[in-house]
Amino acid sequence: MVGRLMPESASLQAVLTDRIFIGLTIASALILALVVGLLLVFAIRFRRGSKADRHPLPEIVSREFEIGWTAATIFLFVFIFWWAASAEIGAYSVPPNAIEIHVVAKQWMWKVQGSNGAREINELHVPVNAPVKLIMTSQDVIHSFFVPAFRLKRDVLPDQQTEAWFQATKTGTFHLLCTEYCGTDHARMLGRVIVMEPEAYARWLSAQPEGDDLAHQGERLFSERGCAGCHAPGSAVHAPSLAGIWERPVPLEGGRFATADAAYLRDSILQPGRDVVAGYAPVMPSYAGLLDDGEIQAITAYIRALGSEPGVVRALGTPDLRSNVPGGVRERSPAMVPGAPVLDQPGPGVRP
Amino acid sequence: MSAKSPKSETPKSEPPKSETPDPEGPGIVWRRNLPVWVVLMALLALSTWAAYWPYGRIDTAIGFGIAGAKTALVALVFMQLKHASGLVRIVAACGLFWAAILFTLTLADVLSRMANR
Amino acid sequence: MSTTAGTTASPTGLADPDELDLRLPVSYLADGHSVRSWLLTTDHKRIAILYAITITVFFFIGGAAATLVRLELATPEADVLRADTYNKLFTLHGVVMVWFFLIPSIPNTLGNFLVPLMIGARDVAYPKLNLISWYLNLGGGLLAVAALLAGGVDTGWTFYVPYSTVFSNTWVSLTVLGVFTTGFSSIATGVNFIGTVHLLRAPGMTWFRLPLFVWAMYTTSLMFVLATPVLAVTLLLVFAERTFGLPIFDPARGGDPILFQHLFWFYSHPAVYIMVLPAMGVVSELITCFSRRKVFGYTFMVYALVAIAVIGFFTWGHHMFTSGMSPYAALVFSFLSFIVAVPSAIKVFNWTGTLYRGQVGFESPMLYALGFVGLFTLGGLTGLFLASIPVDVHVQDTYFVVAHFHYIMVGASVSAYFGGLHFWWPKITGRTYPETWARFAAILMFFGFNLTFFPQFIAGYLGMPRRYHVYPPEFQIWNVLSSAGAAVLAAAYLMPLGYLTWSLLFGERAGNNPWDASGLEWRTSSPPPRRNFFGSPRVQGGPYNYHPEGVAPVHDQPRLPSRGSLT
Amino acid sequence: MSRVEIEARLREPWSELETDPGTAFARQRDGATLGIWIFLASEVLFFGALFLTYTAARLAHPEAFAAAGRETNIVYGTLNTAILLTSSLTMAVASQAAETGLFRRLTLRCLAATAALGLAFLVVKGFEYREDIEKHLVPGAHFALDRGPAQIFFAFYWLVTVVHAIHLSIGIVLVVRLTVKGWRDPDILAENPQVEVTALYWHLVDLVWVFLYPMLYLPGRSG
Repeated sequence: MVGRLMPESASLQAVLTDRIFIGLTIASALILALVVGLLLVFAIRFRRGSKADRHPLPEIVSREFEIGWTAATIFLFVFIFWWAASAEIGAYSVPPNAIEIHVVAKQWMWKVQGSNGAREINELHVPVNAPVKLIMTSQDVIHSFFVPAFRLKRDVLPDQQTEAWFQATKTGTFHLLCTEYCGTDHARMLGRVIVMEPEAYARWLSAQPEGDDLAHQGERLFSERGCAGCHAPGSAVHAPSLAGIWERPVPLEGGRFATADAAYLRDSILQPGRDVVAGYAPVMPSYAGLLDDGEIQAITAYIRALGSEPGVVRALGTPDLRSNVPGGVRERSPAMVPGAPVLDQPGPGVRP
Repeated sequence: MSAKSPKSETPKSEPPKSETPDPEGPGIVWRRNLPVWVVLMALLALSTWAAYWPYGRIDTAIGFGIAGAKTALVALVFMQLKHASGLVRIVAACGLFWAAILFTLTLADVLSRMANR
Repeated sequence: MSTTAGTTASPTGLADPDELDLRLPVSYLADGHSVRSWLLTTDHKRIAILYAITITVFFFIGGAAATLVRLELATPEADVLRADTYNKLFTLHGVVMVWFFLIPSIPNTLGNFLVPLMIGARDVAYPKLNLISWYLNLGGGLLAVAALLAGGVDTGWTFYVPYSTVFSNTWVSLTVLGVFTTGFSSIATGVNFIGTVHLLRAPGMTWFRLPLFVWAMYTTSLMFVLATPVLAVTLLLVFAERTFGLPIFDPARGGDPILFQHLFWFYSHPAVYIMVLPAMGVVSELITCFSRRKVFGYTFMVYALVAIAVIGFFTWGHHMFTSGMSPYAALVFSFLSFIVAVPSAIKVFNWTGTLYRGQVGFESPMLYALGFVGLFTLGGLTGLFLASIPVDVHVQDTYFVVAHFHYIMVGASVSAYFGGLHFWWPKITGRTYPETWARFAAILMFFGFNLTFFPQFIAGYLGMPRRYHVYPPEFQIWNVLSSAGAAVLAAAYLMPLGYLTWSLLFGERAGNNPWDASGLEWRTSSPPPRRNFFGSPRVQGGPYNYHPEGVAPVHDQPRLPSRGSLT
Repeated sequence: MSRVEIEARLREPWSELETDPGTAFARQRDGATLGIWIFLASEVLFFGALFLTYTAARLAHPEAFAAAGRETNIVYGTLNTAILLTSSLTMAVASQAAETGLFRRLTLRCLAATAALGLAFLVVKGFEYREDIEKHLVPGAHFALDRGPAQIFFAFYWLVTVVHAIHLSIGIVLVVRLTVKGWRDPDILAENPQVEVTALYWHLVDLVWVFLYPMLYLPGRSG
């Protein structure tokens, strides 16, 4: 009748978190037992009219007790802090070969897209024992990506990117829940994370509809939306070439430098006048409102796929793309990456 | 109210003052506050001028430094914090200290997030 | 006993009405019966009664919302309420219970009544400001009720941006205005208490002779004055963004929703200490009186109160570990959240130590106090879970957090409020209440509470998110237990309403000091006269001069005949 | 001072202190000073939180705030700062004069000057608002500058200047009230704690503007 008392432990982080949780539960149970026990013993032994010895405690004894349990409490709490903090710091950096999944949360649904192009709604297929990095953004309000079995939770912010990672250790289907209140159907914004054996995952992947992967999509958008008109190698317009600039410093007007990473590319797409490359006129039109975050992520993946070696001219249409994880991901802490992908439709008007 | 002798005596707590105004007249009050006002005006002019210097970030720092100096002047002299009771000075300090808590810990997050871009 | 200058020489510090055949002054309740005399009073005791009425009304509004929420959660599907109604109900429960019941509950009722009495003053330092505070609270309350009647608000009591500013089309602006107004009522009370404790203490009442209840009110006022303005600004920004379209937190135009969370939690974490510190003050009074002993380690208890009030301002980040805040700032906040738990632990050990070698009685106030210590310990310990980042990442925004803060706010703070209400009831109303009913209600409340909220810890760690009206079926067993507990708790809360009202009309008259307690408030008649004391009290000793051998407390003040009977 | 006057001037908690009127007056004055200073501490937090929103937004969008800062009219800003600093001078003189209880005419004249300077500030602010509206500096659909975050600067500009103007108007009402009372009853202002309370509140409103000036008018001037 009584369901399980502990949630399934299906990820590396789950084991760590459960260990701290159990440790804290035991410590708390002991302290609670001590306090409640003393309360009951004292209350009964020294109840009004009982014949227990009651002459007052010497002042010095009570002062030593005080210093004693104050120091003990401070030591215990700082120890628990160290234990929890070290577990947290250990889990900071994303393993380098993590599979990148782009998650876009929208009022009351999850849109998931793997870097290899597999698009899913409210579902996420991942291979077991493989680190998976989630790059998440929201199109409207704050949501929160919560998989209880993985002890994983990270808020998904509008117009900002947050990152999180997990490594599943058990196959099976696990709940995906939204845990930041996001409106009427917050309670129905559920999803499933399906962890599969590597072969089953590969078979599932190949069975996906021939939605090409992110970089190819980005390349198609690159020409459709007119970026190629200026930035393609053979174009007449004097615009900076985007081949081989990924993760490399770009000289800007006024002598500053900026690293051409995802955030820089997004800002340049949405606010071209912000960081103009040195030696070029700020003539690029702003794409704010014309490209949604999925498309911006696709174009970013395409530019990354153009590699980081300067001067390598990539003919359009045949970028050699490694099928699995494009480019090494720079060691980066799962901090939030402020940058502002724009809503695909103009923000709803102000309510009463 | 306790019964008091009907004769009204001047209840000034300090030694009873003579009725005639202080021989120096109101000058004493002006002599205490006017120079502070002059310094404040000078600081205002300085901060306006400093805004046009081409040193970038330092201008902002100078602008707010001068604002801080003006605040200190007004608080100490005009608001008579200099010879106010210790309690009042602690209350004023608490206001600043708690505002500092809010600023430091929030900016600790905001700045470390920006540094991690 | 030196006589005070100016008063007719009287052998005791306090004029003894019978000896000097002075006409016994009328009690504050009988000092004018017109509605005007109540609505325009500047008597701190009457304002306390006015506050008691408003918070009782709001307590039952919030309680009704809670019952409906628990009713809905008994089944995994939306059988009772639709999504929108449920969202509006839990928001109403949050807003009303936090701002219109819990925050004013002890400081503005028991505090207003007792602080001047306990320090031997005639009234608070700024009596008119005290009345303004009640009207601000009433105004804010009416605005919130207006928003409720107009259609309710569905943003949660936290008003998180951008849902509250851009996406919610419910009555957010009106509710925000209501809470904004009530905020100034808290600031007014804070200013009043700090002024009173600093300036109006009776001769001889030094800082370290103050009862711990007065210390609790003082430290709470510190937080009232320094935290509430930031809430006022946060709500003003939300109101400005919704009404005038000023893009302050609007992410589409470069705003940062996390900045809102910083501003909101900078107030709201001290707010949870505003709710629990007064309860600690009440419990210190109850435990010392009913175990007939001085409090264990008085100075440590005082420094613990001050430490909680000050360090409480540093720890708000633990509400935002998963919000995308920078992980380095998260570590800082995690460490500070562990440190703030230390003073609370010290207080729990000291309460337990006070029982040692005492004469422990089990009247209903003591049952509430013992319940407080137990439930506060569990609530405080689960706070450690939430301070450690990996565990908090898992349990944030789940029912584990809901259980944690209900253990502190309902288990600890509301029990202490009821304990204080029963303990000072004879002094406030001059009547005694039926003790057996009260004991039964206290015990029922303790078990009803645990049955309601302990299962939520388990559901929370299993991963059931908060603010869900439909949930995966595997959580149902815990929710059914919790809903059952809620029914018992509701019954336990209705009982005092019954027998306390009965005692108002038919309760037999109470003496000056029915509990033989040692506070200054017990040195005057029950209910006290408009001017609180007959003469001007002088204080010789510390606050809790009880003696365990069952001897009545040493009287540094002469005993006063209670009304009508010479005891 | 006659018994009637003592009755009138000593407020409730202080009138029952059973001490001689001298100490009762002193304690009433201490009560007033302590009370207003505690309220000023809460106001520091109130405006501190507003300044924090400005600081965080400016750190996130430095160039947008610089561009927006250039749009504000520095002449009006500087003039207003000068006006408020002068009003702080006249208020301080009025308060210190009233404290000595001797210079009745000086107190009245300075109070009137303070109120006049306060009104002057509001008038200059009105002109500035009119000019801002003409330059479409109001955040919304047809906002003048193209940069998104510049709207945040002006959102903050409008909000904080209006809140400050409200605080200033309350100050002006208080000063006018004192001036009228002082005009009618010759020695009501002598050693009256209300003058010091109003003065302290006025100085706070001035200090808020002292910080608003470098926030709203000085960014982005260095071209």
